[in-house]
Formats: sequence, structure tokens, C-alpha cells
Amino acid sequence: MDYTAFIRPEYVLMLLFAGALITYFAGKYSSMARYSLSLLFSGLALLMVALLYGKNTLSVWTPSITPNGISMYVGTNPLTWFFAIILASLSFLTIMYSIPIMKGKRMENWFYTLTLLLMGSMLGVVFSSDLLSFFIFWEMMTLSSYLLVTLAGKRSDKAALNYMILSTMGAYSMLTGITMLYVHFGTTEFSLLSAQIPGTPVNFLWLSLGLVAVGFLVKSAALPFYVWAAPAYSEAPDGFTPLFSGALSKLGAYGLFLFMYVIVGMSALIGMGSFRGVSSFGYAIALLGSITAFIATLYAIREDDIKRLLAYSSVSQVGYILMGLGIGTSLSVAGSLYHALNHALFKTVLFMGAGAIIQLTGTRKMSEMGGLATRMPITFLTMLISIFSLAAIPMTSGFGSKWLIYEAAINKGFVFIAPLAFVASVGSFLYSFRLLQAVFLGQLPDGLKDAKDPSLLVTIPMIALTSITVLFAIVPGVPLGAIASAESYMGIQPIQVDSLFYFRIGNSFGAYNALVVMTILLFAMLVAMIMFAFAGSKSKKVDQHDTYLSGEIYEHHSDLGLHYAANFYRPIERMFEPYLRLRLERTYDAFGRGYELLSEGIRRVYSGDVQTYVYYVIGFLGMLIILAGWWW
Amino acid sequence: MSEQDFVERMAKFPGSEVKLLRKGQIAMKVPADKGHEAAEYLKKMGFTHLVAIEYVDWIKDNEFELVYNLFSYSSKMRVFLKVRISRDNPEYITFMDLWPVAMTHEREAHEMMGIKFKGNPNLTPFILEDWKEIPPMRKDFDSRKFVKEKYDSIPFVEDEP
Amino acid sequence: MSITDIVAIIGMAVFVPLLGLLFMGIARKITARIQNRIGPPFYQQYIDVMKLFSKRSNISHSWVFDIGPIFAVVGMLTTMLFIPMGGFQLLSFDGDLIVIMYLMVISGLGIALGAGASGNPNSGIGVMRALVLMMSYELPFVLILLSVMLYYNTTSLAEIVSKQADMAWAVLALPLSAIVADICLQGQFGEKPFDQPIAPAEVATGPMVEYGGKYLGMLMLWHAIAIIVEGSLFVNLFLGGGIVFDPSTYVGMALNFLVWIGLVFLMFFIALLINAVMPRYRIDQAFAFYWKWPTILAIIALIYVMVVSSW
Amino acid sequence: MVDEKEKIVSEDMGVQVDKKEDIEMRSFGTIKRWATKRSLWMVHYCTGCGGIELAPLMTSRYDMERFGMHPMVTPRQSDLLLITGYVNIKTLKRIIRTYEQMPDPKYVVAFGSCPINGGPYWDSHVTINHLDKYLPVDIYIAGCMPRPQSIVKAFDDLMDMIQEGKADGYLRYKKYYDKYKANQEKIFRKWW
Repeated sequence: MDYTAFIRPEYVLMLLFAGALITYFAGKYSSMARYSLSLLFSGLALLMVALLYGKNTLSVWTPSITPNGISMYVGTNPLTWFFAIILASLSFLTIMYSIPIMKGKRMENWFYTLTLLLMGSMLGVVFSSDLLSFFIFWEMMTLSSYLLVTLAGKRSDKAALNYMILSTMGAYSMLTGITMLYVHFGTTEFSLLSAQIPGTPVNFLWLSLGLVAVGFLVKSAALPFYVWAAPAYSEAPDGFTPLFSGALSKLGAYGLFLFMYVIVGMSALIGMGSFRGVSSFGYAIALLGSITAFIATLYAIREDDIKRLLAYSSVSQVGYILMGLGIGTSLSVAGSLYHALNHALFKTVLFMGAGAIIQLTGTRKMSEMGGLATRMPITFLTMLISIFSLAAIPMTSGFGSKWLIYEAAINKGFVFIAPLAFVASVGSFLYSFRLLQAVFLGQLPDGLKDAKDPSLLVTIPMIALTSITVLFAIVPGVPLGAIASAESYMGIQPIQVDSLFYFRIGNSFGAYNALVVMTILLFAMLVAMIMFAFAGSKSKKVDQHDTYLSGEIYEHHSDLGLHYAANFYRPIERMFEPYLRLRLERTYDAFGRGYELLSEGIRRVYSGDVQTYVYYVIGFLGMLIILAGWWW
Repeated sequence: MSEQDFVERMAKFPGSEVKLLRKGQIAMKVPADKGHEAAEYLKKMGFTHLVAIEYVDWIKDNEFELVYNLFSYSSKMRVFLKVRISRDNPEYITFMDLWPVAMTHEREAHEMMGIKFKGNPNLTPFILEDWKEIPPMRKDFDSRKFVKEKYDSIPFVEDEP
Repeated sequence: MSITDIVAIIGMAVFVPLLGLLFMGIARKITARIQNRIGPPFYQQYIDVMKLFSKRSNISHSWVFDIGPIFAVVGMLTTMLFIPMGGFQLLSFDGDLIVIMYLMVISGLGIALGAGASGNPNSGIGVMRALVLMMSYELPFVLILLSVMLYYNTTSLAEIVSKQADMAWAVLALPLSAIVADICLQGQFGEKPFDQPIAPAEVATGPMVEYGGKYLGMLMLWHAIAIIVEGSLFVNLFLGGGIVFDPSTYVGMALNFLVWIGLVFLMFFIALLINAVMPRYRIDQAFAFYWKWPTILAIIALIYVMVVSSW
Repeated sequence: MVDEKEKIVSEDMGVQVDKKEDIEMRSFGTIKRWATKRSLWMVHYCTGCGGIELAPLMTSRYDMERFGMHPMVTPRQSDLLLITGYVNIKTLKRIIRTYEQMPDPKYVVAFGSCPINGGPYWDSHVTINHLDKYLPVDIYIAGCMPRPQSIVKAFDDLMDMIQEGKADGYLRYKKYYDKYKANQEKIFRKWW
């Protein structure tokens, strides 16, 4: 029986939705069944998605209830495969990671069902090739992620509500955009749509694309709508946050890629008005992205809660993706896609590490931890390399993507976006070091003396993702190959990759030879280590309290807090305090209060006693008579 | 207000012997039970600053003498209020209600001379660490013997052959 | 990677720290002379490094503590290889300015990790100050880099140096950018008024509080290389990389190399003079300073370049 | 209380040093001694009234930086400890702690007459009379606060001793570690 026939996207979706159902009922009986089944289904789905590489399939299914001309299409192409492999692999690894983390937590059985459902709907969003199925899966994804956030109990309800309100607002604006497109063009299938786009009037395109883009900007937490992101990412259960911020935040970017480049197409986009050779629609998104990156970094620097810090960091990194996406040249789109991949890799590891540490220390306040580096070496090393990638240190893949985005921005001479993004990147180095210093370095509190690495189920995903980060730094040709094919599918001139081993963008503008940088770094590290080991006498380990305290002995002043972690960046906070008071949340609160007052006013119209209604009727009739008289 | 006016006003205090030591300094001896009143009297006269509480060991008269060193900013005058208490059970009332700073001075007097001050909450060890002998500032404390017994008894490091 | 390249790399990797130590020695001499005293011999830094490496006992807190100085020296050595020095191009065609800016972060990160692992509150505060200072001078410095890149329409430092050979030196073409870059250089060198991270009186030499013996020797080498790297970055950007004579003949190359050394020392000398007489800012004052006047000047320089380059 | 088991100072301190001492002196080559001599870094820790004498030493008149001497803040970075005046029990505890945090080879110079025999405080109940009983001292400088000239002469002598390998205070501390510790215990009934 030819199994390859089953390797089609619709079977992947069916497998996952059925899997969610089966896992729910199996989970009722034994937890082992729940774990093994959820791992099995997600693993199988991951395998099938991996085998879909290079296949351009399109299959249609016309359910009887839909009106004429509308049917649901599901298919794969290089762009969708690129996002699908990220989503599928992250879901599988997050499920494996969450088994020990979510053990014994509240409504654990629902967690696995909803995660499989979410995985299915995310892949559905990516595989769908028409507006209707795209929107259906989009809503399924929002709903299942909302339910997953509420699993964390009382604390997360407010955050989940924020997330839900903003997502539905985005969904409605997307729905209006989609219906405008369907009504105008009569079809929902992407390829047919993009065929009819070239001649359409420009302001219609601006309106429909704008409305759809609002939905995607909400999901990728861009500037005006980032309010839901930090609370939702941090209050969600520890098992779900890696998937939520690592994978889910990329779908907003995928949606923009889809609508801007696949459906509307580059030429029509430029036709909608261009600014220095870049579509002004794209430039607006790039501007939004870079400002989000900057502001989210400032918020992240001030956070003492480990998950909120990483949440704001996610918002700022997605800002980079939006920036690359908006500029629209082959370099920047490649950079944006590559950064989406990198962000998925390192942010998931960081959140997994954070989950493991929270489970170990029982608190989310970073200032109450410390000195875990020697106790939890694997967690420390994986998180260290991921933070290198986050801060774009050249020996990790994170640098490649940011370098591409900067190259494109400077090439186009954008003097506002490039420095803002650069300073945000230095800021990202600041807050990521705050995480390292507060959690892993400094003094080990007595309570954490017996800390040790989490179980294998947590460390395997972290090691896997980190090794991919390092692998892609050495061999950037592999991811860039997939990105080049995705770019050519999107109708953008693909980035030319010189060889599998290193990408040397040889254009006259700038060069980055990953292989040379890596070999020099490793060689110099080797030489320095040897030189250091033999120079001078060998060094002797000393207890953590045997530090220079100007002559005092720590044991007899143990009330001395030697761990410098609370209020780590107080000077910067004191600088930005006056400006941070006007936070965006206050505008939303004001908007909410105004809305309440408005509805209060309307409610008072129905005062309940009949005379006022009679007056209303008479008044109305009088107005009519006057109007009628005035017209003649 | 010259020194003479001060001397006369102080002399008016019952049971006080006043002597002008030199320009700007007056000594006023008062019986023990009237010490607190004298202090209030002087404070009202303008001596608002308690510079220090000195303590003298008159071992021959078997008495301790407490000298309250007061200073007045307005008139730049200094007065030594002297009080004599018996040496057997050295006890005196605290002046913290007039000058809160007295607590530290009394604490030092307690540690160095062994004088207890009723009403002072904090008569704990102040400068010396785990001191077992008699208060060191007393005249009958033989510091030469103490040094010989504690420090000189310690051998030099490379003495043995 | 021909043999001469490898020899050149190893040669420079040995020569630059020695040159840096020589500069630091001369710096102590000049500061002493400013304070009207004789001051140590110019080779004092070599003696100090020799003594530090000959210490009989070294203490270490954990393997992260050991990695710190190694990371710092490695990061700075790698950065040095990507910067054209006098006639030597080394690897500067394989990585452009953005790569260099990020490579410099590695050494900062190395010291921060090592200092953090020492568990001393002084080092934590010192590292915080170093990072805040870095973020403060990055904004004007990036704006200046952007103005130079746009003016010469390339991000590769080697291109900028070669273009400056025929076009005018950037210090003449973009004088405002050069001034702001020099202010940022003061912060990069860590000279007063911007040496908060290693303030001896306030945070007991910050990150270096627990480092002694051979670790401190490595950190001294790091500081020496850092002086040369940051100085030559400025020289390449604004002073034409020291290329005055035609580099084809051997004599020309040697003279260029000397001119380059002279220029780097000139930049270090300017920073030194300011250091000898200036007190130290508080760290938030330094941050406010860098994000106010240098940034405004940098924006003006950027607008000037946009206008000039759009003709 | 610092018990024997949890030694602040390294384990090999207590071991019999004879054999190790010869090796150290011979293997501590002339170049290393010259380098140590020419770049003595002193702990910036003024224990007594002699601290004020260091100011003229560092400024333009006597300028000890000519010899490469430089005040360093932490004991970890320095190798010269100056005891500049009378030492009472509380200061001795901090001095010993700082001395033990300094890496080898380390040298101690005692200023004035108080560390020698207690000086004017010879009969005080808190002052240590002979510093050498608790801490190996390499050089004493006589004078109830020695003038800067004599301090510069002392540093000169210290450098010669280092060059000839006679400044072996840190080795004596290792060799007679238990005796030194015993004396220190006698003074502080309770370490802290």
C-alpha cells in the first residue's frame, strides 16, 4: 500500500483533530496513555509535515452547506512548508517538554487535547489556500489558545480576556477585509485572487489589505496592539508559553507574507504607492515593527518577573520580523523569515528553561534566585547559547538574520528604522544579561542548594533546539535554501546562497562570511584556553562567600544580601520613568471608560416611565413636519 | 549675658556651688538627687547641647563623679554639671528625656566604668567584645597585669629550636 | 587563506597586545607628568603583566568565572582581525561594520559573565554600569556609522578605507560626525568621565574585583587590544586608515603602518588628556549626556549626509 | 565561628612546607622576582594613623609609582599589605581576613613603632603589642609615624629582599600556619 499517498496536508489536519479527541478520552483513564498518545500524534504529524518538503499540492473540498462558488482548499508550497515545519516541530517538542512541567497541574487532561487542537489549527492556518478555510482555522487557533491561557487558573483570566477581546477585534476587521475581497473578486482561492489583483483600484486595495493587516498586527503584537502580549504570555501555564510565544507569534507575520506578497503581489504593492523603492504599505509596517522593538525592549529591561521579561522580549523580536517583512527587498524578506525561524528556536528554549526554573524555585521573581549555573549546567548552557542568539552574537544563527535585516535597511538608506533597531538590539543584550545574572550567576540562596537539572523530557527539547541554533550558525546555507525557495514562490528575487556551508552576500554593499567568523572564534578560543591553562599556576576553587567584603566574613553577617539582582537597571528606569508613565494601557482604559459612559448615557434614554416615551414620539413627529416643510 | 550673669543665675539654684573656671567655662557642682532638676534648669537657660557625659573614678573618696558637658550656642558658654555618686553600687537616673543622645554616652559609661543608668533601655556591650574582666577604665583595673597575662603570654612564632 | 595571510594574522595577534601595553605604559607616564610627577617607566605595563602571570596562587569561583577573561580576549582578538590596520587588510573583506559592532559585544559579554559568576555585589553593579554605558554610547555611535556608510554607500570598512584614499578623508568631509565619534570613543575606551564600570572608589574596580593573578593579566591584555581596536576603528572610519603613502611599495606599506600607529596613539592621547583632568559622571548622568547632545549632533550630521548624498 | 574543617585559607596551606619552600624559592626565577619587585601593588587599606604618610608617597614629591607601586582596591589584585599604625583586636580580624584573601607571593610592611612593640599603647587592653605573633611581617619601619623618606627606603629594602628571595613572609605563614592560627585564636575568644 503506497503510504506516500497519505502525505498530504489534509490528512495531517485530520490526524491531529482526531488525535485531540482520542487523547481526551484516553487521558480520562490513564495519564500514561495521555502522554504517549499526544506524543505519538504530534510526532506523526511532524513526520508527515517533514515529508511534505518540496511538494506543491492543492486539494479542494466543497462542503454542501457553502453557497455557490465557495469551497475549501488546502495545499502546500515552499512558504507554507517553511512555517509548517517550525510550527509542527515546536509543538511536538513543547508537548514533550510539558509532560513533567504540567504534571499534577490544574485540568491537565484538557491541556494536551487543546495543544493538539491548537497544533492542528495552526497547521490549518498555514496549509489553507483560500480565505474561508484560512479564517476558520484562524478562529480555531485563537479560541484554543485562549482556552489554553485560562488553564492557569484565576490569575490568568484577566490576561486571557485582554487577549480574547483584542483578537476578536482583529478577527472582525480581518473578516470585513476578507468579505470585501470576496465580494469584489467573486472568488476566495488565493491563486485566482492574485490573478485578478493587478487592475483593481488602489484605494480599495489599501482598505481591504489594511483591514486584514490589523488582524495580523494584533496577533503579532505590534505597537498599538501589544497590550495583550506580555500578560498573556506570562500568565499562560508554563507548559504552553514556549508554544504560545515561540510559534504562535509567527502566524501574524505569516499572514502578512501571505496577503502582501502571495495574494497582492510585489508589483501591485508597489503600485499602491512607494517610498524610495519600497512599498509605502510595507514601510508603514516596518516603521511599526522597529518602534515596537524599541519600546518593548525598554519595558523588558525593567521587568523583574522572568516570564514577563521574556514576553516583552518576544514582542520586540517579532517587531524585527515585521521590520524585515515591511522593507520587502530580497535581503530583508530573507532576514525576516530567517529571524522568524531563529526567534522560534531561541525563544522556545528560553521559555522552556524559565518553566523548569519556576518549577524548581517555585517563584517567578528573578531576584529570589541566583547562582544556578553550576547546579543546572545543561539548562544554563542551552539558555546561554539561546541568549547569544537573541543578542545576535556572531557565533549563533541569530546574528545572520539581524545582519540581513540591517543590511537591507541601510541599503535602502532608512535612517530612522536602522538605528532604532540597532539600539533595541543592544537593549536586548542588556535584558538578556539581566536574566543570566539574576538567575544563573551571583550568589546561590540556601534554599536552592539541592537544585539540579530538570528531567530528561525537558532537557532533550532544549538541547535539540540549541544544537539547531549552533548548526545553522555554521551551516546557514540550509535554512537559507528553504528561504530562497519560499521567496521565489512569493515572487521576490530570492537571496543567492553561495554554497551550503556559508553565505557570503558578496554584493558590493556588505559581506558576512559565517564560516570565517566561526573558525576564527573557535580557533582563537582554543589558543586562549591552552595559553591560559599553562600560564601561571593552577587556580583553586573558592567558596561563593569568600569574596572581597572589605575584611568582613559573610557567615556572621548573613543578613547581607550579596546577590545583586533586584532593581538591576535602576539608573535606566529612573531615566525613563517620566516617559513610561504614559503607557498604552492607560489609553485603552480611558477608551474603555469612555465607552462605558457612552452606553450609560444611552441606557438613560429608556427611563421606563411612559410619559417620556410619549414626548419622544411627539418630538420626533414635530421634527418630521419641520423637515418636510423645509424641503418643499 | 556675660559670665557673671550666668554665674549668679546658676548660684541661685539651691545647693549648687558655681565656679568660673575661665572665659566661657563654668563648673557647677550639684548634689546627686538634684542632678536632673539642675539639668532642666540649665537646659532652659539655653544649654541645649549635651556634648558628652564624662566619668571620673575618685577611688580614694570611694565615689564616681559624672560630669555633664553642656554647651549653649546662643551665648557660646560651656558648663560642666558635676554630680557625685557612690562607688559601691554605682547607679544613676538617665537623662535621655532631656537629651536623647545621652543613651550612647550612658552606654559607654556603663561599659567602661560599670555605672548603671535606670531608664536607659540600651545598656548593652558597646565597644569591647566579650569582655569578662571588671570595667577597664576603673582605677583598680591593672591594665599592665592584664596585658602581661593576655598578650605577653602568647609565644613568638619561631621560638622553639 | 594563503600562508602569508596566516603569518600576518598571527603576527598581528602578537603585535597588537604589545602595542596596546606600550600605549598604556606611555599613558601612565603622561598622566604622571600632568600631575607633575615622574611616573613609571614606559615599559611598566609589561612588568605588570609578567608579574600577574607569575603569581603563585590564583583563585577561581566556577568554570564560568574562568571563561570570562578567555571570552574577553577571544572576542577582542577576533574583532581585531576584521579591522584593517595600516596596510594589513587581514579578514576585513569577510565582515563589514555591523559584524564588527556585534563582535565587540562578545568581549563585553565575556567579562560580564565572568564577573557575574564571582558572586560579589561590586562586580554585579560594575557590570550593570558597563552595560548601561554601552547602551548609552551605542545610539550616537550607530547614527555616526550610518552617516559614514551612507556617505560612502557601503557597509564594508575596507571599502570605506579604500574610498577615503581617493575621496577626501571623512574627518574633512564629515567633521561633525568625527567630533561625535570622538565623544563616543571616550566612552568606548572607558576613560574618565566615563569610567563608571571600573570606578575604584565606588565599586572596587567593578567587574575586576575578584580577578587576580593570571586572570587579571588576561584582562589587562584584553584592555590593551581594546584600545588598539577601538582606536583603529575610529582611524579607519575618519582618518583614512592611515593610508598616506601609496601602499604598493614595501617602503610605502611600512610608512603607512607607522602613520596608522601614530594616528591611533593620537586618538588615545586625546582621550588620555581628558581622562587626566576630568572627574567621573554618575552613571545616569552619563546615559543622559550621551542620549542628549551627541545624539542631536549625530542626527544633524546624518541629515547633512542625506542632503549631500542626494545631490 | 571558623572551624578547622571549613578553612578560609587554601587546604595546602597547612601542609609542612620545608620541601615545598625550597622548590618555591629556587623555581621562583630571577625574572619573576624582578617583575614582582618592580610592580608591587599595595592594598588600599590604611589600618592606623600612618595612612596619611602614603599621600606624599603617591604624589609628586616622592612618587612611589616610579617603582611601579600602585594602590589597588581589592586584596585579590594586590601583593603588598601595609600596616600603618597601632593594631587593635577588631582591626586585626580584618587584617587577617584581607591577608588571607591576597594571592601568593604577598608581603607585609609595618609602619611605626606600634606594630613592633605596641608603642604608646603598650599597656592598653585592646592593642596588639607584637604584630609578628599573628602575621608574618617582612619589614618594620621604625619611627612614630616614619617620614616618607624612610618609607621609600623601606620599600627599596623590600625590593632588594624580594630580589634575593629573603622576603619569605608568606612562606613562613604557610610553614607555621597552625602556630599563627593558635595565636590568633587566643586573642579572639570568639572569632566574630
